[in-house]
Amino acid sequence: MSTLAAYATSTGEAFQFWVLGTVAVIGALCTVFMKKAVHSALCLAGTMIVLAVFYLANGAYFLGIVQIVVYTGAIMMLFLFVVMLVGVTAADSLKETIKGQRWLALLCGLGFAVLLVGGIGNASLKEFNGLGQANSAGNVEGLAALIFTKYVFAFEITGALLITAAVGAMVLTHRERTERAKTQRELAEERVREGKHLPPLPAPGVYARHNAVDIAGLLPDGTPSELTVSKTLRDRGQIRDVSSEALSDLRALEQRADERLGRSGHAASSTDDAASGGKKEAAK
Amino acid sequence: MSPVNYLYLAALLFAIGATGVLIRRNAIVVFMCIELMLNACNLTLVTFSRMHGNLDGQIIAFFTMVVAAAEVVVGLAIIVSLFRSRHSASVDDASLMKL
Amino acid sequence: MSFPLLTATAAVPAIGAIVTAAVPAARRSAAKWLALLFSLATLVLAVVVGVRFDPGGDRYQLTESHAWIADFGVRYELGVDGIGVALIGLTALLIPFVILAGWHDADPEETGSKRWRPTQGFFALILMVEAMVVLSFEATDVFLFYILFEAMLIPMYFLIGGFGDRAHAGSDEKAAAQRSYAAVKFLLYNLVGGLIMLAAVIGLYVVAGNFSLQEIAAARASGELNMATNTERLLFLGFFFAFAVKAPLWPLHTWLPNAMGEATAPVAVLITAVVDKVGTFAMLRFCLGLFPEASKWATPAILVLALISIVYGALLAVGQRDIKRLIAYASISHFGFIIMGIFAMTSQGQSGATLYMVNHGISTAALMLVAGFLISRRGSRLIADFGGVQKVAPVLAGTFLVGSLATLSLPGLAPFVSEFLVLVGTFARYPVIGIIATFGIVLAALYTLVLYQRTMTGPVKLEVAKMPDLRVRELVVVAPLIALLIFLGVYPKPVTDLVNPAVGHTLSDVQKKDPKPEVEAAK
Amino acid sequence: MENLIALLVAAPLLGAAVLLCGGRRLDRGGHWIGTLLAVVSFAVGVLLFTDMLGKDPEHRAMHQALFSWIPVEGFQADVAFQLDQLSMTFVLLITGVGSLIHVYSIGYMEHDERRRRFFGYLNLFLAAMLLLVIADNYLLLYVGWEGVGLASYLLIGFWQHKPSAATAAKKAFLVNRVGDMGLSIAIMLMFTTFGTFAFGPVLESTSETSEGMLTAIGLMLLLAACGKSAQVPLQSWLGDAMEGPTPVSALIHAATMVTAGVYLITRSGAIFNGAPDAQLAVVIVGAVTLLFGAIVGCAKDDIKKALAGSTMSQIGYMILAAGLGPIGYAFAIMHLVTHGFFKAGLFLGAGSVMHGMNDEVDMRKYGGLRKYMPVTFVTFGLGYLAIIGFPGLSGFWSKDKIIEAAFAYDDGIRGWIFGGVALLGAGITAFYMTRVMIMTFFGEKRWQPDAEGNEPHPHESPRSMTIPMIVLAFGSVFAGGLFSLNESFVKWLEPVTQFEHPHPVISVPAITASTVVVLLLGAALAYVMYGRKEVPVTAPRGSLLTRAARRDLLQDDFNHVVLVRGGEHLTRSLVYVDHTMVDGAVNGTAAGFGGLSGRLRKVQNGFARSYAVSMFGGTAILIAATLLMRAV
Repeated sequence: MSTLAAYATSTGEAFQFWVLGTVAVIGALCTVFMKKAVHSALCLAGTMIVLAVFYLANGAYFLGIVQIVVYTGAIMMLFLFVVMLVGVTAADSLKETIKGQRWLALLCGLGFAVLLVGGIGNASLKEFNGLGQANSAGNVEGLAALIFTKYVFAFEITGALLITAAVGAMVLTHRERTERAKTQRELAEERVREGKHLPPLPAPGVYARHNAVDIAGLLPDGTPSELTVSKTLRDRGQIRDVSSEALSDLRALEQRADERLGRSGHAASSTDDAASGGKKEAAK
Repeated sequence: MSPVNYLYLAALLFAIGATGVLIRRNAIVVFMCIELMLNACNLTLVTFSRMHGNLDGQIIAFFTMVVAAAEVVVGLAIIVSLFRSRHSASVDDASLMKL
Repeated sequence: MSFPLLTATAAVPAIGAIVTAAVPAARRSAAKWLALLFSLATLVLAVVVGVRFDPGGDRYQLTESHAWIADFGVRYELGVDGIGVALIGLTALLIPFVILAGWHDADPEETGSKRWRPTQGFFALILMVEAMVVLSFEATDVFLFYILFEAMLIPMYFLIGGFGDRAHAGSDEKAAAQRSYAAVKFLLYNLVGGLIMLAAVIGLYVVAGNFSLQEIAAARASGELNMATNTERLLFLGFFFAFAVKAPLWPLHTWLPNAMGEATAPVAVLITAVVDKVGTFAMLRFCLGLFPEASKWATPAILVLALISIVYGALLAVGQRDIKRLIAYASISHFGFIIMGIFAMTSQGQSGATLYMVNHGISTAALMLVAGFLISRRGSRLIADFGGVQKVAPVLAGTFLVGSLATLSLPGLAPFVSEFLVLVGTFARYPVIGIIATFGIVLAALYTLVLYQRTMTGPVKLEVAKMPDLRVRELVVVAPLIALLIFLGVYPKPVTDLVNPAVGHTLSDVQKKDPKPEVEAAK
Repeated sequence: MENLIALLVAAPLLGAAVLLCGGRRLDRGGHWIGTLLAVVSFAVGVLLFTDMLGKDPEHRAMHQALFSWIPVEGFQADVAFQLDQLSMTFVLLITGVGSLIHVYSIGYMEHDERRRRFFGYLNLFLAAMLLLVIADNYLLLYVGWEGVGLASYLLIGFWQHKPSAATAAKKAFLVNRVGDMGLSIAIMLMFTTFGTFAFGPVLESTSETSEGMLTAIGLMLLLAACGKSAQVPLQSWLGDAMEGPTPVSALIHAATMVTAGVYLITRSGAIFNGAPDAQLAVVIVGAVTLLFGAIVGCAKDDIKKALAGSTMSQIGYMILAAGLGPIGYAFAIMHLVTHGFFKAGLFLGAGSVMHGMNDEVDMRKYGGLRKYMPVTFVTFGLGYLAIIGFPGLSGFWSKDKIIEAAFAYDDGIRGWIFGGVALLGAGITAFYMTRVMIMTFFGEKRWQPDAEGNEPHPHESPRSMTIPMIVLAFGSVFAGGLFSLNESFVKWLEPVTQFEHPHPVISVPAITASTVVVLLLGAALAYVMYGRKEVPVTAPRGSLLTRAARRDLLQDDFNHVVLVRGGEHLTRSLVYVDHTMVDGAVNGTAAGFGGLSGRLRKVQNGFARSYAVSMFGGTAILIAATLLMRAV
């Protein structure tokens, strides 16, 4: 392993760099440009893993592992959880709302990249000495030695920081119920006062085939009713509208039934009352 | 190949992350981009530590990770509570800085 | 380490300001008495300074010097020459009268002001101004002076904007708007001037390496420090601009009429009789002291501007409809005389100019304060609203007349001496300018007498008929001022003896000699 | 003895201070204080006079230095007095006539509730006038010069409730200010030339400087004299000054103050002697004014204005004489003194007439008063004879000498011109004075009820008024003769003003004879015009000249159009300029900045991301900058 940390980089490493480097860049770009937050998260995870490999290649074995375990394993998963909680919002569209923002941003990014690269370029970093004897006693031991001697205070402080962060997260997310929960009576009175929905909200789903929560129930005229879907889904705009396909399925069903029974004359009429019957059910 | 390339890569990633921060409106994605930038920094640190042949760089990178973790926890908590209050995770919706 | 007399002179009013401001709201009237007390104490100290000062002695006396900002060589350095003593005396003398005259100007029950602790604030601010002005007359460190020069604006801003004249045309809102306009205008003009000066101050530091007036002047005299011509000129202009705004010199004068018109009479006196003097004083001490060559270079232009101020100010005074604005323009004309005297670079001119600062302070105070009493009685500042006051309030009219006569510099009253000295001093070197400036005395007669005629004489106007004559408090304010005007007009020797040596020093700074009379020259 | 000089000024000054600051409690006795102090001053004057007579003519000048007034490097102005024969003459005239007029005023101002202040002003005037004549340097003289201007301002405008009076007062002060400007410029010139302005050094070293400089100084002094002595072109204020109470007109605008110009020129004789051109200017001014005043005097129906015109013209005589140099100075002063007597007398007489006629001033509404106020008639008549130069009376002696001197200006055409003018003036004087006399005291009554409609009941004035008139009448009869006894007056003044005998272009007796003839002609003409036929109560339209003369020969109209209107337009436009241009420029810049900031505000759209962009861009620029610095 220590060869990897030698001051000359092997062709293998070079090869690895070029391949994985491209992957990393692509991952980063996808992170930025993927439409859905989930995809961005996944791409980012990929990039991070690549970086982990690079850490290893640079002789930072401990960090490499930590990177995989903590970052990719924990933090990214945390991201995913939040994505799940918050969901895919309207904000996900890449359509720019602020005039000229995107172009400015791209310009700045590009310029920044050029500058950094240029800066590194004309910094004289030609000769370098590997981690050979630094890692001689093993990378982890080396780090430990440093952390618990030279950087011990910083280390302690980071501990404090983590605790604070944890507490902070709790404080922020935990919601105290400030007012007493409303009794059923009060709710009912409120509803009457508002005069919107005296009866309970209608259930979602059309027929037995579609009773998924995200499918709006159909009104007698076949249009979907938002009311039948839970508020969260509505906010996320995740309502699936199946009214048309449901009706077409029904018609197809009727047709096949007629064919089998060989009656053709009053097929239309029967479809009608079938449809009407369907509507009746929907009305219930 | 010289390890300097790692630095170039890091720079590139950093720039991409920054651009993302500026472009995306979804707070979570913005956050991810910030993580990306942090990681880019870590990569440079690690590379430098290799170049100078001591471990301080790695230590710093390590601390960065810790801090990043803490920051993510708090940040995400903020996002969640934000979403609770205004049913959106768009950074533009919080445009209260206007006079 | 002897007793720091100069610091004390400035510290007493400063402490007074704090104490006055701290007076509890319940015992508001105590604030007035406290303020008066402290201002009188300052007067006593000023007199002590005048006594301890030896005109024949060194140039700067009673000096104090302590390190302040060591890194930049900024020192807390005080010292007075004769000119400084005279002006400190003037300031310390006028403030008690200002306070007395403004006795009721900040009473909420009279002004109906909803401001927080108006009375305490008013008098505290006045004392604060006094402290700063006095200290700026004492400062011999350019940086210290600059700080004071700028800090002065803060209390003045609040005095102008916060305690306006109740006698105004139009609605309260309109008046408030005009007042804040005037205050902001005052602030902006002086700030711009101050900032340009700041640039020059920094430049001076870069060139000279320290801020001490004496050291720099000495270095220049001994030739250790010689500035490039253009550098010196630029620095000079930087300083002069600030002082010209403060003084004010045409065409930087337009803030003065607004400020004096909108402020209460005592504050107007504070502006023109006390604060503006810092500008002319600084021209004499800093412009000439630090940049003699540049001063000589700029003299012709400045004299022309001063001349314009004299004539222009007088003509505009004739055209005014508002008593206080009229007095303001008259002051502009007088400041023209002062600046002309300073830059005539003759001992008569400069002694005259210094004397003029003192006399103008007293005469304007007298006229403006009486005008203030008049205005507060009628509730209007428009000349057209008065008429025949002389018949109902003879004493008021009489004092007003004396003030007017002083303003037109009638012989026997103080301003004549100074004005004539300035004219002679200017004439001796620049005859044409001197002669044109002499027209100013005719115009002065015109605007003052027209003012007196329109307000005091003629048939008694209905609104004026019930006007009461001067009250005791008001007499106590006016009588001493008039007495002083007459005394200094008949026997100005005390002041001239104080001033002459200092003027001699200034002239030696610029290496100018008085022109010899023809006959002696012939001999 | 010399230390008494200050007392001359101090006494009336004290009176003024006491009376003006004394307040109401002095209202009852105030006028006595004022009169007393005037008399004290007169007594001191007499004392000094006797003392002076005791010394030999060359060493009569007394000197008293009080204190150093304005001590400045290279500039010495002292408060010091010099009392020589010239000053002495004035002191006696001023205090003497002054005292008389104080007495007169006690009666005249009896019914005025502000009498105390009136006497205060009178005392102030005496003090200033005395200061003027006993000052030993020009600057101190200037103080007195403006002091009398102030006093005259206060007294002309004494009845301030009358707008006309207030305006007249202001006008008088302003016109005088123009003259004062001349004086102050003259003083500056002296300072730059001689390094001092004390009489002694200046007048002794005139020989050392160029004639051009002397001419300049002389002309400036002449300007001053014109202002104070109401000479063309600055004469316009004197007519309006008659708005003041009559005693004021008598004392200030006839006997003393208006003659200050003559004093100034005589005092500065040495300067004028060295500057013939200046002298010529003086003579011309005098000649022009003496005709001007005389013509104006002929046209006025207001008795006081008519007298004012004659004053103007008589002072014209004096100025003319003073311009003639050593041959004229003495006569100028002599005429000044005699004129002081009879003109004061005439004015007091006029005042007495008005007193009896409900303050009516229009002579066309008098007539036949001689029966009703005999004392006034007699004294006025004597004054009349004196002023027209009736042989034997004061005016004759002084005026005749001036005419001689005028003929002696040079033995060429100028002598003829100036002499002729002086002679003609004498004739016109006779004409208008006779006119006044006839219209007032002879003919039949043309009395009219005044504004309140109460008929006038002419009556002789109280004793306090008549006695001064009688005294002055004596003066106007005998003073001239007294002075001319073996040229005592000329000899008296000679040490100060020098004296040369004039050598007129024609023989002296011829001049005297022609003078008498001319004045008889003038008187006769007046008798024909006003004594023989009815005097209309409302003035006839009259000839063009008459109408012009009624309006002071259009001088006021000229002033009004050119100076007043022009000045108003100038100030208005300047006010506009100040508001729009000077102020506008500043406010304009302010507005500009306001607009700019308005634009910049749009950048702050409140979106965190766009702020982030600017931050990021800024960082990029910083990096670029650093890299560039490294590269360079």
